[in-house]
Amino acid sequence: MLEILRPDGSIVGEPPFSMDETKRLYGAMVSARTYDTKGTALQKQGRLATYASFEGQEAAQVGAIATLRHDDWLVATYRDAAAMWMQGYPWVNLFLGRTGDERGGSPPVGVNVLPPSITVGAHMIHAVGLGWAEAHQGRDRIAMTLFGDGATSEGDFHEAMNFAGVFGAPVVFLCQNNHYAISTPRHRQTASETIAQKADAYGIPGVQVDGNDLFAVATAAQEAVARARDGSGPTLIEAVTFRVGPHTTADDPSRYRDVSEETEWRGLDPIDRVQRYLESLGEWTPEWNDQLAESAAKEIEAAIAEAEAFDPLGPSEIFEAMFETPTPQLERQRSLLVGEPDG
Amino acid sequence: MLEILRPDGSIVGEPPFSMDETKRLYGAMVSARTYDTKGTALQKQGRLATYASFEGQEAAQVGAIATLRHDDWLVATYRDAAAMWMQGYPWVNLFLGRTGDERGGSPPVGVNVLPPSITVGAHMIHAVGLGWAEAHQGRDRIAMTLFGDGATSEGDFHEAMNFAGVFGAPVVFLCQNNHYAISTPRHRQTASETIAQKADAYGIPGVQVDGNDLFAVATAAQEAVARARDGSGPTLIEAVTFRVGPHTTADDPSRYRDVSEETEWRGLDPIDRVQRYLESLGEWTPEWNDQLAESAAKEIEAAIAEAEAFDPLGPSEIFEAMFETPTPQLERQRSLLVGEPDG
Amino acid sequence: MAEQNLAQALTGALDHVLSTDPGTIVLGEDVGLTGGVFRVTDGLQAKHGPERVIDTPVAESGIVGAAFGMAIAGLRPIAEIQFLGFAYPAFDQVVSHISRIRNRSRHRFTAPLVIRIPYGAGIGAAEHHSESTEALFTHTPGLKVVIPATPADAAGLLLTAVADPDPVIFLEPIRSYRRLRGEVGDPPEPVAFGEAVLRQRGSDVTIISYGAMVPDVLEAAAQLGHTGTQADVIDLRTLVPLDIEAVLESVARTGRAVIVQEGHRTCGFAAELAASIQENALYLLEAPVARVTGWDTVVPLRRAEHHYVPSIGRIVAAVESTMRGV
Amino acid sequence: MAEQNLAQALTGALDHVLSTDPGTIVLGEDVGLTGGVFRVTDGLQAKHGPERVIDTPVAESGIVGAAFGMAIAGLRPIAEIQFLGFAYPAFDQVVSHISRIRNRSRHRFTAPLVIRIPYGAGIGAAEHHSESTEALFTHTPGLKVVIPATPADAAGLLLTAVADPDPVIFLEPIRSYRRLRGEVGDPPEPVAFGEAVLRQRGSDVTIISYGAMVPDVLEAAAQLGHTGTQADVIDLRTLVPLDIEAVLESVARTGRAVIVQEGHRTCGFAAELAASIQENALYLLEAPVARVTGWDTVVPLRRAEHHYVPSIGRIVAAVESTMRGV
Ligand SMILES: Cc1ncc(C[n+]2csc(CCOP(=O)(O)OP(=O)(O)O)c2C)c(N)n1
Ligand SMILES: Cc1ncc(C[n+]2csc(CCOP(=O)(O)OP(=O)(O)O)c2C)c(N)n1
Ligand SMILES: [Mg+2]
Ligand SMILES: [Mg+2]
Repeated sequence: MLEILRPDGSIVGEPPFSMDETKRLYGAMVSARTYDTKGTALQKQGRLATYASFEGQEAAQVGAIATLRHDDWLVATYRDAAAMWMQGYPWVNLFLGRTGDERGGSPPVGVNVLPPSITVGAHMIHAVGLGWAEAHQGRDRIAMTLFGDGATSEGDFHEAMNFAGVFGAPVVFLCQNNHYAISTPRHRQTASETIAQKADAYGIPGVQVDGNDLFAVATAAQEAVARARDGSGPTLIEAVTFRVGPHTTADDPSRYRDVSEETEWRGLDPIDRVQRYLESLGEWTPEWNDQLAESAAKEIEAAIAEAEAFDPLGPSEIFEAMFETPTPQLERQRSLLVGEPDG
Repeated sequence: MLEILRPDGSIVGEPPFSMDETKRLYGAMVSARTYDTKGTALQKQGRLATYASFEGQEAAQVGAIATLRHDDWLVATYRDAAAMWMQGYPWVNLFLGRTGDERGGSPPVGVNVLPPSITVGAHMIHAVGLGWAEAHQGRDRIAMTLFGDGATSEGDFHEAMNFAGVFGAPVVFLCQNNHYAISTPRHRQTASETIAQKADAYGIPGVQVDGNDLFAVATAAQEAVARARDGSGPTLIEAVTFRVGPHTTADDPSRYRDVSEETEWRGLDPIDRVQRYLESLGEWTPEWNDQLAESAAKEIEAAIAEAEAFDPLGPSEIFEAMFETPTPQLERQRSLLVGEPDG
Repeated sequence: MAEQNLAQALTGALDHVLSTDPGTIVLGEDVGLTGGVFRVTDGLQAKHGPERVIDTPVAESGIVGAAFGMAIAGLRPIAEIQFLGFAYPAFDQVVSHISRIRNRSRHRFTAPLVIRIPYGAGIGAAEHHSESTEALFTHTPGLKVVIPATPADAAGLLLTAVADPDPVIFLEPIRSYRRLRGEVGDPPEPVAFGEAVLRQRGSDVTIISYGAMVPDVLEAAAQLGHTGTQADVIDLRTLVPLDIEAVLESVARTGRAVIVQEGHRTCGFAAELAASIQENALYLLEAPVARVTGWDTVVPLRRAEHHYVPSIGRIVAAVESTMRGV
Repeated sequence: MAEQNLAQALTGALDHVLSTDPGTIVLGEDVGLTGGVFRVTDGLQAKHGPERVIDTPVAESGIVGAAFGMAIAGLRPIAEIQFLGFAYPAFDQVVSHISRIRNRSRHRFTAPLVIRIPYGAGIGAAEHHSESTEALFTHTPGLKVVIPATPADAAGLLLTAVADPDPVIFLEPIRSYRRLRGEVGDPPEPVAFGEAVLRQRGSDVTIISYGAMVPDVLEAAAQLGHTGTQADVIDLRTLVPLDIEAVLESVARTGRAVIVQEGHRTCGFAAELAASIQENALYLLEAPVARVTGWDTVVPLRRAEHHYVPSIGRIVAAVESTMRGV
């Protein structure tokens, strides 16, 4: 398992980022944590549908995306808001989606990030198609896809990995092994010792990294991105991390695991770790941190306000995006619903 | 790759069978080849629907099944008639199925062999369920499933292997890597070097054997069956062989491969190999061979006659096996078709 | 008899079958330790053990395909899929194998199993959590399709499903899980397949529905009653087999039919019913058979899903125009 | 204009789009080297190269899921599934993602792709090779569903499908591939979606069908003509969008409708048509709308499949009883 930044903030090997970049990514993780905390809080107030916290997984998401180019594709899940935001998906869209509004799925043009995948497993092959099509069209954009340990059990994971292997698609598969799929622990998900080793079944390189280690994740991702970009094909990265919160706000982890497990992993928090590292180099102060937290909070509050200012979709609008041009049948149904005379 | 019986008939290591058993299995391969040749011939006469020859794969099928107990489960494909027959599925059912008659799918009670799988990939998980249920009920029957190299690309292969690994199901996965899935060569099916290595992704032992070597296949299968039977879980065996004929009688291999490939593999014929071995020990004579061929031909002819004596299913009968008791809707449809007054 | 909500009624029925039939097993994602996302299997693993209430990997095709093998080998698997929107990865197993093995083997091998699936909108969940695509199953020969509306029916139909010699798709109305309460026997009384029930008697119009829509249909019928339109309300309970006799008997009395279904309109079950009613009773109809359905759209997310699910207002309006003969 | 069979017409149309639109690619099992199981893609890989006519591993979900990603990234994939019975493993990709990405992203991302699938019985093939389950797709919002009956329509509708901004399920009638010949333009003339065609004009009864059944319907109509019953024969060509106007216009003239569909009866497309016709034209009907369909059985194997597919005799009988008002 690749490790660079140890829990105590010390370093083995080479950090993949300059100090400026490291500090920027620390800030990003703080923003992500702010969003995440807010997400859980808003759900409790009934302002969001169920919310899936990624607390503890910030390094995996931020570290991986930091290695992408702004126009690369990202195909990720309901738990990957930090990653999506890093790749350009606005907080407002993320909030809007969680209020239960389809317009959350429509990021600005130029942001090559698909709306979050709610079904587990189906989306990895989409990344294969995206990357493949880019290469086919002579572009060097690559695709990264994020998924959980549970997703590796779905047949579509297998088909995606196999296609990527056969066609040498420029894709980075990043599995956040957060040890649980809802209540099912990693060792009941598959009998393979690691998830990384599954890559071998597809003739693809696989690497396991400490997923709470910003530098380890980024180092592995950098290499994988470079391979993809230069036409050397796909890579599977297993980032070993932990979902310290519940599966979603509807979940009660005490039904299936001991709180001590959570406590232990909280001790390995990915943000604290970077803080210790920066602090040891004199690059972290409480004031700077407060500043980051404050500006993150502002940004997040603004995004919430913007999202909540959207009027809900009206009855006509639910028919509008099924096709580029609604069929006569849909037009008729729309008329029935809004009470207009039938065309 | 495990090899015991070399193409020239010489032996490395220990044959897994007594001489009597070896001769019995030689006879079985002769019978299977007789059936296979007849299948292609009958199809050409229009007496069977498309036929899928297994020529060249007799050792893989006969060798594997020879290690099963008569009441073990077998779940195999359209190309595995030799295996199914070895496990008790009558020739007459196999022929009947190929004439296009559902009753081919109904082997005698006591024969624990499912009708051949026509869809590629879906059936392996059935074997997992079967084996799992046997263990659950405290019985020591195991399940074996046969499939091709192409089938390993389907998502269901992955889910089956993964379930077997997680639940330690008593299943033997036997992949006949015959180098082609219709026109697609093995190396375009997956980028993994071997199929056997895919087992590692599921924490399962995987072994590659010379699939044209009766003894190698049986040795690996014996071990896998023993593991399954004693509760040690599943095994994946890759039997490396070759489909020397067309995919089915509707296929024309000259569109996608050089005939030299076929010729080369014909030189590695699995039956010839056992013949050479037996001959070298003075156990094979042309007279004995003729006797085997003749009695096989008789048996096969009788099965054909029996199959062809079945009257086709009548209009009423197509409604009869959808449920134990047809629904009123089906009864009404039956009446409509046969012109009886509507009940 | 105890007053229970629909989820509790199901838990009780599952506990009953697990207790009385050693061949039954429950399997699915998170059904064991945590008792399922809707807690329908709550406590069953603790009571019956992890060999009989089995937490599986996240793989719907695997769950259903393994259940198929288990059923052939003599068990009675009760598989759970977490939401109907996650059943599609298992669709091939259901359509190509589970529904067909009896015919393929001419009764020699059979797959008596139950697939329990929560369905329907109304809880403001994420995409894929609000499907009503029962028509995909009713269009597939060889499956029984059951959709209970009340706690007693949920329990009683589940017992019948588990005892049935053929595969049963058992769709559970999500928004009724906790909303509806009712008396449930202990043990529950089995409810036969293919027997619709008249939930309200009236002579002016026949309203036909099932599952999650039934409470709303009854509410609409009550409102209509106040304005003088008395409706027969039929709850089908099972779509396959279908009690078309009950429907035709009622339509013969009322001359009018309105079908209420949450699923998409085109080729939904309401289309089948409308087609069948006019086939059998055209000359008795005093108005076209009306359909009140979900639309041919994705079920909208939380903020707009009420535009999709047939509202009481839409049901009332459809009945009123049927009364006017249009 | 050249006389071609339906398979050749499709090959020509594919060649045309590959030649004129560099964004198009063809992918599927055995589509390249060997030209597909029905040789519809014959010669295309040799001409357009293995990067544009791609042989894939045996994995339907992978094919369709990859095509989805490709379409989003700007290509126009034309995926082939070998038989409709092998499309179910890809069902989740189609239902959960392909049909929905436009709505999910409010037009921001779209999946303009075509999935070509041979369908229907009549060649005595093995199980799973004879499906007519188009209703599974017509019940799924967000998909266009196209089923050509003639060589010219096959080519013309395929051009339109490839140009369409939304995903199209393109079902090809297996038993017409080589049986039917007809004039096809070079290049083929595009055929618009949502425009049914009147294949025969008559005033006594409207027969509605599509795809593989059309030749048999025309034969039945010819037989009926000899005995004095003149039928309007409507070939729908696309089920989504549906040209219901053409159907209603004809039924308004004839007062009688018979729908012929090979798919299973319950919740088939004929149910939708029957429901729609009586909704819109009840008071014009002089007889119940009749359905002639495949049954709610697995399509029987070779020796008995003729019991399943609507025969000319069954079509004629249904029209005759419709003429008698029953
Ligand atoms: C196809 C499908 N099946 C089931 C679900 C229900 N479900 C939602 S999240 C989840 C667990 C996924 O676990 P994992 O892949 O490890 O991701 P994590 O939630 O841990 O990030 C399940 C089973 C789903 N969304 N999609
Ligand atoms: C789900 C599915 N997809 C496609 C097919 C069509 N098909 C039949 S056999 C075959 C190739 C299978 O190759 P392999 O698994 O290697 O078995 P082999 O034919 O070589 O024995 C294909 C693609 C099918 N039967 N089922
Ligand atoms: Mg996880
Ligand atoms: Mg093969």
